[in-house]
Amino acid sequence: MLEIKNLFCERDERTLFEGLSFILNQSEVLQIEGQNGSGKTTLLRILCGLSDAFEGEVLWHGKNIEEDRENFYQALLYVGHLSGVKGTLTAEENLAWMSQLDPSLNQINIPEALEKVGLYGYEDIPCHTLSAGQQRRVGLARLYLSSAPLWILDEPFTALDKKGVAEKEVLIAQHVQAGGSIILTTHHNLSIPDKEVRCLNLDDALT
Amino acid sequence: MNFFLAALRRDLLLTFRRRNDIINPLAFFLMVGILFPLGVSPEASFLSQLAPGVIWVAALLASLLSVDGIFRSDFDDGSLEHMLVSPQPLLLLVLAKVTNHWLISGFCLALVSPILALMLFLPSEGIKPLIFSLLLGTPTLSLIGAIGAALTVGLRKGGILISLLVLPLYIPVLIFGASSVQAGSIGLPIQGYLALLAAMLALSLVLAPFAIVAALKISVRS
Amino acid sequence: MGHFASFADFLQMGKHGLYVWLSYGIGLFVILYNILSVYWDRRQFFKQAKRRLKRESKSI
Amino acid sequence: MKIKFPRWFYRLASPRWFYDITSKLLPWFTIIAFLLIVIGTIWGLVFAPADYQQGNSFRIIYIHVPTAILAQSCYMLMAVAGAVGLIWKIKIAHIIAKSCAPIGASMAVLALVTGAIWGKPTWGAWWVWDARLTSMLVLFFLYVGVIALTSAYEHVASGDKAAAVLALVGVVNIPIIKYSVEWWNTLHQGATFKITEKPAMPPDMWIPLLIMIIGFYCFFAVILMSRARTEVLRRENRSDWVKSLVERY
Repeated sequence: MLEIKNLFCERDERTLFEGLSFILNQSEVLQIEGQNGSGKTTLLRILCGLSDAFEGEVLWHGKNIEEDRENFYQALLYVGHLSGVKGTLTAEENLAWMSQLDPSLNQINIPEALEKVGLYGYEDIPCHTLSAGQQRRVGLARLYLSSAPLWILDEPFTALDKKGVAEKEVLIAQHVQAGGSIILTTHHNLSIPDKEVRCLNLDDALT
Repeated sequence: MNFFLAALRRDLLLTFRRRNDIINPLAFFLMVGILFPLGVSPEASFLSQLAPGVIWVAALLASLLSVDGIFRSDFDDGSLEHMLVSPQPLLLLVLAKVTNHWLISGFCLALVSPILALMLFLPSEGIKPLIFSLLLGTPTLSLIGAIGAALTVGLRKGGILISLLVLPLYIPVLIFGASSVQAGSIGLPIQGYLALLAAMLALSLVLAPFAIVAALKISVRS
Repeated sequence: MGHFASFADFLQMGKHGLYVWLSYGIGLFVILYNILSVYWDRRQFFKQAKRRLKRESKSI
Repeated sequence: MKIKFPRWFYRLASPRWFYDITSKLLPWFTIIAFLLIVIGTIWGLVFAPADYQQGNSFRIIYIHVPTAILAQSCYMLMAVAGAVGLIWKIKIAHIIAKSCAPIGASMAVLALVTGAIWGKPTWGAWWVWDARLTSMLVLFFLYVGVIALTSAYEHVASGDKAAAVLALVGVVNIPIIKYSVEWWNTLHQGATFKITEKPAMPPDMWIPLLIMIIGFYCFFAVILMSRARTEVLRRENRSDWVKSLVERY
């Protein structure tokens, strides 16, 4: 599905990775590992087309993601460091807008998704009154709405408690079972039920 | 089209939740206009000559003042990233944002401009040209300003830089806008000026969104 | 001497000596500035690059 | 956007090739620029006849006009180079665009200052809102904007692209600005006689002007190439050929 060819990237005169190639298949979970500053976030941003400071190619179903922009983004759900949650909008309004932006999010399930991330009863409160962790969870509620086959998640488990993490792991397992694939970074030890997690260590990618 | 409306609705909602965004440009517009009689001369005949230019300059500055905010908060909280990884056409999204900016700056300014016109003794024949020229000219200002905003949104000191980038490009609009009011207030026909303002609006409407999208991509990807 | 009767005439340029010579002087200044800025820029690059090479060879 | 270019085109895009070819070209351009400017200056200052209306102050034309033309064409070049860089992702085009900006700005300043100095004996004031001077002033601000934007970006590649977009926007606007300023000018002051528009100059006047224009273009080429060369070195400073160059310096 997602194919990375010969990726080269340097930042601040430091080579982050060189000749990096891999293929992400259907029903696969790929965890990107590496020390702080090893370029995990940069790599994820490149894969999403949010960075062009690289050489090489990112292909989605054999087509360059720049050229096949619409199809690729239709299939992509990206959760980055920044939640994209507006403080002046309520949780419900935020998610409604996100589902306008990304038609693969199912708008009907918004109340249900908010309940699942533990924000039941907070639907119509402006998000700036929520705590940072709660705001992040508003963004994560997208995972419950999404039917996109490819998830790219950057540190999705920060600001989650143990129970929350376990729930997300179940969610990831379901997504993979349904034929989706996931690339993620996390400091957390992943344990996905019935699924082996492939790892890619960026510290090794440097030769 | 549906998406354009949805995006516009969201932006309007955001603006109305923070009323300052609407009031600030208007207050600024009136304040700048008031500074002139205080700073130069309160004499009616003199002010009425100055009025077209002063009102237009004040409107231009008020529009510029708020243009930096078009993308800033979306950039800071990550909404802009969401927009870039969305399959929806960015051009429509950008147009919605510019429309929102115009509604809270140019459109409102045109509506309150008669107040300033009265205070600066603009001849009453000039008021209609003033409103029309502002309505036709300020969307161009918003479009050009949005290019500057998109180019500087990723920079920490973008706010100061943006006026340097954008003001030279505002000059034609200022010239034709102020001239139309001047012509109108001495009873000359103004259709020609308005046609030129409309032509500039058409041109910027066609070209500016592409520049804005390109600039936003550069800003987010850097 | 060309258009002028004498060297003093030439310096005077009718009544416009000040303006003409000021223009040419500033013109010369801008030209020299352009040349020198290229030179300074280049020298600065080599200085920095040298220092960098030294630093890198030490650290290895 | 995928166009196949002949091979030489891609070689042109290689910074090292640019560095090598310009080191061969530079001496020639330097000599020609020097000769032309010296000849043009002497001809213009000494041998050209004085203007029957403006007298000797007319000789300022030999700096004013070449720099004004250069300031404008430099902006065009910057925008075209920026567009090439944006579309085909050619590094050297961005380098050239970046090197254009300060030269163009200095030329605009020179045109403005000489215009103002020329204005004093002609109009009796150092500054007149003449259409040409005004649009040159705007052009100068456009340059300042491009320079400021490029340097505001910490990430070089993004700064290049942002500056290219701004230069392109400016290039669309320049004719509009020029036209509107001219129009505004005729609206506000009666037909004054223009600084540079002269009915049929005698050859003794325009030949040195032509020489100066060509000379300034060559000078521009020299400075542009030299600036771009340093920029190439700065950006390729990790490559072996630059390292060996530095060691030999």
